[in-house]
Amino acid sequence: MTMNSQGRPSAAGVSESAELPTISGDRGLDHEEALIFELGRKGVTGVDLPETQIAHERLGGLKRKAPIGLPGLSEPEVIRHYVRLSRMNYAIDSGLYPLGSCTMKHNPRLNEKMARLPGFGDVHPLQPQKTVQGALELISELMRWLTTLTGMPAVAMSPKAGAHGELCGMLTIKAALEARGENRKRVLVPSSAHGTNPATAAVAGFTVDEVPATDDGHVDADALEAKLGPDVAAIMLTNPNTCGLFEPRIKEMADAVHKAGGYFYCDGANFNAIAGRVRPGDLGVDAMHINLHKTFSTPHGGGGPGAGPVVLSAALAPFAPLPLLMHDDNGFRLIEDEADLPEGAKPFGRMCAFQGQMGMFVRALSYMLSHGADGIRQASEDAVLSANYILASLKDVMSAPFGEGPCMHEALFDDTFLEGTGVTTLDFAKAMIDEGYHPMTMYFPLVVHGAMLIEPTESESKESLDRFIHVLREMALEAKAGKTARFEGAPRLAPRRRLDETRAARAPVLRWKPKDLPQAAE
Amino acid sequence: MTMNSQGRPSAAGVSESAELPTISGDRGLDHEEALIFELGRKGVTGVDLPETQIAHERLGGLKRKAPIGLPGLSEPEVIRHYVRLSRMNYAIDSGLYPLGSCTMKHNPRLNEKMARLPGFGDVHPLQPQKTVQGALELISELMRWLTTLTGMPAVAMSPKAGAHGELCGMLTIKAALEARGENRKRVLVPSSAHGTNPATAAVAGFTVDEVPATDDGHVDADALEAKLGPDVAAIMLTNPNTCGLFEPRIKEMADAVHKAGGYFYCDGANFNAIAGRVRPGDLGVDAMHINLHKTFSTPHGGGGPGAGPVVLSAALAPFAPLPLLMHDDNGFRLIEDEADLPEGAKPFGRMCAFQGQMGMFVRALSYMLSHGADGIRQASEDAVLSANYILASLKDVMSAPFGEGPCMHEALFDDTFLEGTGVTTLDFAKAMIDEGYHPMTMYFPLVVHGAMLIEPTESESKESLDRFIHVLREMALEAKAGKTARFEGAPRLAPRRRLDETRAARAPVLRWKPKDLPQAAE
Amino acid sequence: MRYLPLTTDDRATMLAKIGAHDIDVLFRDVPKAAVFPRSVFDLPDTQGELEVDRALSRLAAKNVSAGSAPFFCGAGAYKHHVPSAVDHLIQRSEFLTSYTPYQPEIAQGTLQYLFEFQTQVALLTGMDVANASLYDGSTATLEGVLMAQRITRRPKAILSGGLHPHYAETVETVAGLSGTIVRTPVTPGKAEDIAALIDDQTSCVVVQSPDVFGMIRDLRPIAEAAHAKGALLIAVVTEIVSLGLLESPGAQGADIVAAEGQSIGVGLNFGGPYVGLFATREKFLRQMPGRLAGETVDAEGRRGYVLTLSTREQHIRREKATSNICTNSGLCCLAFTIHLSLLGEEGFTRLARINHARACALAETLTTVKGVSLVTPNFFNEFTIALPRDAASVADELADKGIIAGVRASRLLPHDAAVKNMLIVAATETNTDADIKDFATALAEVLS
Amino acid sequence: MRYLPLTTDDRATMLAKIGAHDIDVLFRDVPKAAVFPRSVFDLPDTQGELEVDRALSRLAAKNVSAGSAPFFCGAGAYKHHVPSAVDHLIQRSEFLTSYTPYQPEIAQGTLQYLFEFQTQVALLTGMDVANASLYDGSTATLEGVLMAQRITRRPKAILSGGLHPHYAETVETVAGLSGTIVRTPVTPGKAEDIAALIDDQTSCVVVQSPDVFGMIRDLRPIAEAAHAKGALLIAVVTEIVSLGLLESPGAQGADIVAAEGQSIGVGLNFGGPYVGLFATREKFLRQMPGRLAGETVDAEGRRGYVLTLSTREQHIRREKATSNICTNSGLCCLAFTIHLSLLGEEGFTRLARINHARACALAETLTTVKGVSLVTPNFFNEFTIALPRDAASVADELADKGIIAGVRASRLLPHDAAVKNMLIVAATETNTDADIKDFATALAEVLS
Ligand SMILES: Cc1ncc(COP(=O)(O)O)c(C=O)c1O
Ligand SMILES: Cc1ncc(COP(=O)(O)O)c(C=O)c1O
Repeated sequence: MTMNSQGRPSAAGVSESAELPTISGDRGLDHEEALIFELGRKGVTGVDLPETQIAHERLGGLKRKAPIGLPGLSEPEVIRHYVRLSRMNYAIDSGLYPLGSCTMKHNPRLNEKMARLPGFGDVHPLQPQKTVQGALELISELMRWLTTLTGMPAVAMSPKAGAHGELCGMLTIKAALEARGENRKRVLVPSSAHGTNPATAAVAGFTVDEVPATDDGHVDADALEAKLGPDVAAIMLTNPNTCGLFEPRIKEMADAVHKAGGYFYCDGANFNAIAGRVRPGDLGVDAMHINLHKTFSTPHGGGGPGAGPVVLSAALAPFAPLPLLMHDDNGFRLIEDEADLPEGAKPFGRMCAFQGQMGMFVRALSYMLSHGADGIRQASEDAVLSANYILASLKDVMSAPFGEGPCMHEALFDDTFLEGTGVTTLDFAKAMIDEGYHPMTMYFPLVVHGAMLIEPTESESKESLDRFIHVLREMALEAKAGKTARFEGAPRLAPRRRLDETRAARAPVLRWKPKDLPQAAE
Repeated sequence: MTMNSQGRPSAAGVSESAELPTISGDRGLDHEEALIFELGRKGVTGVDLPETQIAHERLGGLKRKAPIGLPGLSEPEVIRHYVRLSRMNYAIDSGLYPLGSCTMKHNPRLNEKMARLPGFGDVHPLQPQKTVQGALELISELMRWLTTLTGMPAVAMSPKAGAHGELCGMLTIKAALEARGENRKRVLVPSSAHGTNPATAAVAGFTVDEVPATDDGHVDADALEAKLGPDVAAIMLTNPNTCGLFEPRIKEMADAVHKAGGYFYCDGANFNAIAGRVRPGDLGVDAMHINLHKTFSTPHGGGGPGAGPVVLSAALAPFAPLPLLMHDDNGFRLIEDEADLPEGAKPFGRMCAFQGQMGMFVRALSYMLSHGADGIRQASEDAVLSANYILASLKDVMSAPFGEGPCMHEALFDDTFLEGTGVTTLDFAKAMIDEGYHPMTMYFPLVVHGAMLIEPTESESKESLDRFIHVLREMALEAKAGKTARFEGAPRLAPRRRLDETRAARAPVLRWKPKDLPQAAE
Repeated sequence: MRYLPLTTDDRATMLAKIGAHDIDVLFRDVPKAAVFPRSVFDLPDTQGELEVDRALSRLAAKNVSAGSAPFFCGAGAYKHHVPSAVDHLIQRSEFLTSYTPYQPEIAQGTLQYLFEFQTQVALLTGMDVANASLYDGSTATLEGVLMAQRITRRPKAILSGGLHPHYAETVETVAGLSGTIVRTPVTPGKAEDIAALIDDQTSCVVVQSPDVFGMIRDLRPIAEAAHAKGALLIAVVTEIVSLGLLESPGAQGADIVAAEGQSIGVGLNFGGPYVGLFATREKFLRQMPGRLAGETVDAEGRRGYVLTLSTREQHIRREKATSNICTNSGLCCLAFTIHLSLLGEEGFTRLARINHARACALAETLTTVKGVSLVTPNFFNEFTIALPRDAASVADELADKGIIAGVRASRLLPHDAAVKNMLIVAATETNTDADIKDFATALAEVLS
Repeated sequence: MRYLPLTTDDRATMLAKIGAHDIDVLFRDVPKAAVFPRSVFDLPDTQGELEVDRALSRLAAKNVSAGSAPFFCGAGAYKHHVPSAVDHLIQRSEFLTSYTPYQPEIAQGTLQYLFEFQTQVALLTGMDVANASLYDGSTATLEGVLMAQRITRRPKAILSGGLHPHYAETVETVAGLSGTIVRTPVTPGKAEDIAALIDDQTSCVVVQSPDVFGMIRDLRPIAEAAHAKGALLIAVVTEIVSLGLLESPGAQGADIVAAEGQSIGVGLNFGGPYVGLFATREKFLRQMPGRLAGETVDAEGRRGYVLTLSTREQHIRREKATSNICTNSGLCCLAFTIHLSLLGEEGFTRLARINHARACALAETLTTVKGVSLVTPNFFNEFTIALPRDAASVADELADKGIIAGVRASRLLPHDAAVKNMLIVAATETNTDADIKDFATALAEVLS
């Protein structure tokens, strides 16, 4: 019976062999939940709409013939479905979320409220521009914050996430090179880089040349400089880098690439370590995306949406894509077309329809106004302080490959301390789930074996950090002492135990299909 | 260590003896949570307000001397605290909530949105009336719906919940009697009545005379009629009654009390069975409160707020309390004072400050407009149908004391079927928690031994009812078969096991006190 | 209908299982005369969200919301800024759509916040214990008087003339049934001599501070006088924010505190729902009305919370209960406790100082207008001014100029000719300097 | 600062534990020249909620929101009513504040809704598989072209002139780097002859239906022509509601469908965030860009979901990935899938019919205005009208009269003199009869 285990053998309760399985398969407040396609049925809807007669359809003979196959559910069922699903998720709002590189900081509710003001949430991208002056002013104000905080003269607002910002930046570089009549193809990317960096370089039509890391977790500046040449379009560095370290030779590398006629693209995913303290413009950066969904707290929303505005140096600014935002006596104006360009502008094209992630812009500006310049600086300092506190508190029991120096906003560990214990990085991370924590980022960056990258962010209290440290210390000590029970097959206390990813990839089931239709209950 | 067990011995993990306790005390997505007083500290706040200098304080020498003692928490901590607490609660949105007498139906989110429109949520009760005409019009429209649905000529809107409505109704009756120069003291209340009925009668200065129930779950009409006399002010009946039955002799009892010079107060808590099908006015009712938080779906909110408007017969209408709402050429007007009264009005006084639960009025009207008269009728029918379906599906394995006839919107069972099993009503109910269900109402009404009152409401799909029935059947069969394991000490799978209520009452701890202050972590 | 999950087929199957050929069979006990056809209702049928949203938004748009104008109404309800986290959190399904926590094992969320709420209320008021809320400040005051009558077994209650008239009327309506209610005459801005009225039949004295005119009252001499005669002092607070700056009623000798908690977390709502705060001394605990959350342990010794001392309540004690209240202000308690948790000591006391500062600035500015004088020398965030003519018409004319100027005293005390020209004016953190200036300018215009 | 939990004491204790005497020590690797003092910023300091709320509300109030006026803009973004349950649910903390579901054991909520979302998209488009979203319709179209180039190893892509110009520009910008992009000339209201342009270097043909002018295009002959030459047909849909009434692209032979999902659940948002829908045939699965949720079982055999086939993605494949996308439109997928779950088959098809009916009514009404003619004979909920003069000025004058009349074609095609007088007009379930009447009346006035 019950829909909860349709199509699959139910094993509710099996996880706790000493216990009686429940009849329902549910367990207290933890409900199993079937797919909407298994729950729905004909003749029900969660939206009341009148039946309409259309005297003369104008569909050009292309009227749909077959039903779509969508399930029918009433509103109460829909609400319950998603509430139950939500309860299977971990979230910042329920606990520390130390995913390195992801900046899972507090998402203020004020920002949600502001983004929903009808004057922002309910305006159309192509309304007459005189009816959206407030929206344009908001974007302009956000641009001011972004350029001021980064010390860069310009910013392209349309990119929809970090990777999209990378693409925008690399295309700007491409356009600048073309304007110089050069067709440089090679882009230097450190081995520690996030996957989007090489992927983006490839999409933009560049070839990727990998730069190794030094033993202390930095980009090998010497190797990088050695690779520079007349075919190098750009270097793509992350700073602070993905090992959580500030690149001490950053300025030197910037100068070198400039000298070699290339540009410096900086991955700004880790801006949260330095916002308000360091201006990338002062480091020689030519282009850098800013993940508003990291540093400026627009919610990650289970995977998106984000926004990735790209700040640009004076050399690159003219090549920023359309649309451009201008201000003159008549107010704000979007320049959407080549014909209309201001002096000197040579946009490389367009990144997407319309003018960017307005919903995220509102949230980010709300965050900035709330923090103020002082608060942003304090937030960065607290983020760095918290990561160093974790590093200092754990480095004796876990292994920190670059553990001596201070780190930036994330603390990197490797799996040396687990050597010979039989416990893997994965086991260790999954055991954290049982302890009520989301695991840290695992196996990234690739330059470190069994990497565990912990980014606490500035949103945790010291008490919360202390509890986290205590749990991780005890876990590490247990593992080393050969007490591996809690690691084997962990998690045991989550809504699911480890999932079979191989099976998922081998014979992919990527959608529900009618053949899985449930038998009628009872 | 950890705050989760401060002041109390921690027993995390002990519940599943076969399992390793976690280090943190948390278990996967289930976090323990300390009190705000244990979490908070000095020097932190979740609200940024400027420090203000006041040149000349005008506090009459009564400035506070000592600190209040409130804990300081940042916004992220506050959010996490309440999100974690919420996750320890059962809710309509997460499952079937069959609490008899409580009408735990779907709470549409549209209603929440409407109540938050600034024109309703952000208006002051004493603004100039010309600036709140829309609010008054809304109340007037809701009054029209309530009087139309009940077939009563008038309604008093200010009562703040069911019990407050009862009081309003009984005071109206008192005023009507006084206007007749009578000082009747006795009120007849059935033994099956909800506790608020006798309690209200007492607050209103009446004495309560209990009327027994018949063996088939009705008010003993003969006994009631025998008790009538010149000192009887009113009868207070619930219809449909608390056994979930429509009183077949209701009209007869109404006529009898009227003949004896008394009034008929009807507890309208169960209006959800008959709204749109039966008008209480046609049954001889003189006053009836309507729990907007039951029939008209304003959320129960963990115990309130509610709203209990009282519909009144022509005989009682003149005595309705202040304020009154009038409409004339100048628009809507609140009459707040005796001096201003319309012809014939003799209000008995005032129930509370201002004019009632506007927030609930908006939600209730939103519900009514959404359903429409046809939808309200259908909802009542579905509520009754669902209860009867449960009754029909369970009466062979559980015991239904009045099981043969149809019931109204709730199905009543007693503990006969558990006799000799060693399982009590309480055990049975608590075992439902492990199955993912909120228990039904237990031990009410008092006229039935070990009562279990199940009200599914119209908000459940047939599939949901079938699953519920299946689980209850299996449980009943197991209990009868002597398989009592799941009942002993249930619940085992909830955030807490059974709580020691005796201890709570014997040495009451009703607030946190500084002496419980936690030791610093680690 | 979008809220109803049963299909026509489901209904037929279910009827078949029940053995009823028709839904009417289930309603067979309804007297024939009372079964009425659908057509007698003069009410519309089902409407979609869009239509309902339009209809209600149209009504909402006919009101002037507090946030849309310079706004100065108080007199028992105050416009404060509520942080957005509050409304987000109280809408969590598990809070919004749960019932009274009768099953504590799956209601620890509600029970713990009630326990925290009770603690906060006790701290603010300076009392030993607080309950899990009553309907609002007015009914809390009534319950206080009824409780005092029970404790002292005396019939008389003395209500200060500074008590909000709606509160006084609420008390009179119910507590007047079995007892005598004496309302002292009042001169706005002055403290009446209550002590003289207290006798050995007096159960309690009810004093509001700041009073309905905004005047801060010294409770200490009244507490002393009451206690000397064996009577209780019930302190009433309609602006709970005042306790961030003023001595608590507990510290001034109150035996019972009845307060309105609307200012923190709840919002204006045109008068309701609000949240009644109720606190008292430990020794009176068992006479307290309303629900109480208490700490205990579960079968495994883990700390947990339950509703307790329910032998005071109607569902156990029926006609002998301490009150008939059942449903209370649950979700408003939650809003209150979240807002107060956000504020904390620092935020709450700052908020109070800002409110006082705003009111001082407003008083100074308004009294520069010719013909306007300050009636209440001391106040927190609300005061009364005397105008050169009928306050009703002045407020009306100001409303036409887009200023919601306060509450005319005559609306609350229509029979008191002495207050005819008086306007009760409140200022909070939501009032800007511009608001204050606009008010003064408009007032000068109206009075010139 | 309200969002920062560390106290000054905490900071000192933590620094001590770290062994740093000052926070600056932790930033020691920053080149001295790049450390700048606080004072160089010309930016304000911390502000409270009330102040921020005021500042942003002031900006918001300067815009005319779609719900506040008769509103007829479409051209890639549509005003629809989103049920209130949607916004309530997507704000659940567990959805809003969670990351990409990389830890499936504690992200089943996200994974299951993505699986359901993928199924819904596949059903709507009539395709085998869909991914877990891309940024928006325009980038989905670009990804489609890149994918077709990968599959066919051919450089050329033919873009129908009816493709939204922003989409075409987005494709040109990136896919033009390594390939040739041919945009066919367009006459609004007519189908261009694409078949003739397809050759053996053609990777794909991209056709939008309804096209940017609202015209419904018959994809079948184009599919046939493309397939005959070994090219793929990429169908683009900017108004997903149209699929409630129109034959799916899958049924018409499309190989890839790229669509904008904004109409369902998401809202206008001045252009973003939106949600890119992307579906294709099973055989192209491994060339698909973006995340995919797939079904599997856990260690106890219970059904569960994971992100799968990630060997296509950048974090594994790096420069050889099928796309560089990482963050996608997660929460907008959720909004989409909830709204569509609420609608169901009945609601969604009804919604489509209402939209078409409204547009038909609008077209009939507007064409009664003198000088106005209908350009697009067939359409779903959007069509193009020709005006007797420059559409830009007409739209502008209508805006002054409070009517947001649609999108002038010249805004999208500034170089095409032929469309200068054309206005693209959309109608949805949110437009009332009164809106339509007001529009026609105002238009008649403006043109007279
Ligand atoms: C270092 C780094 N670079 C780039 C990205 C890509 O950003 P997005 O996911 O916003 O596209 C990420 C995010 O995961 C990242 O951590
Ligand atoms: C039958 C009955 N009467 C009266 C009441 C009291 O209503 P309220 O809780 O709204 O005061 C209730 C609610 O619990 C009830 O079930």
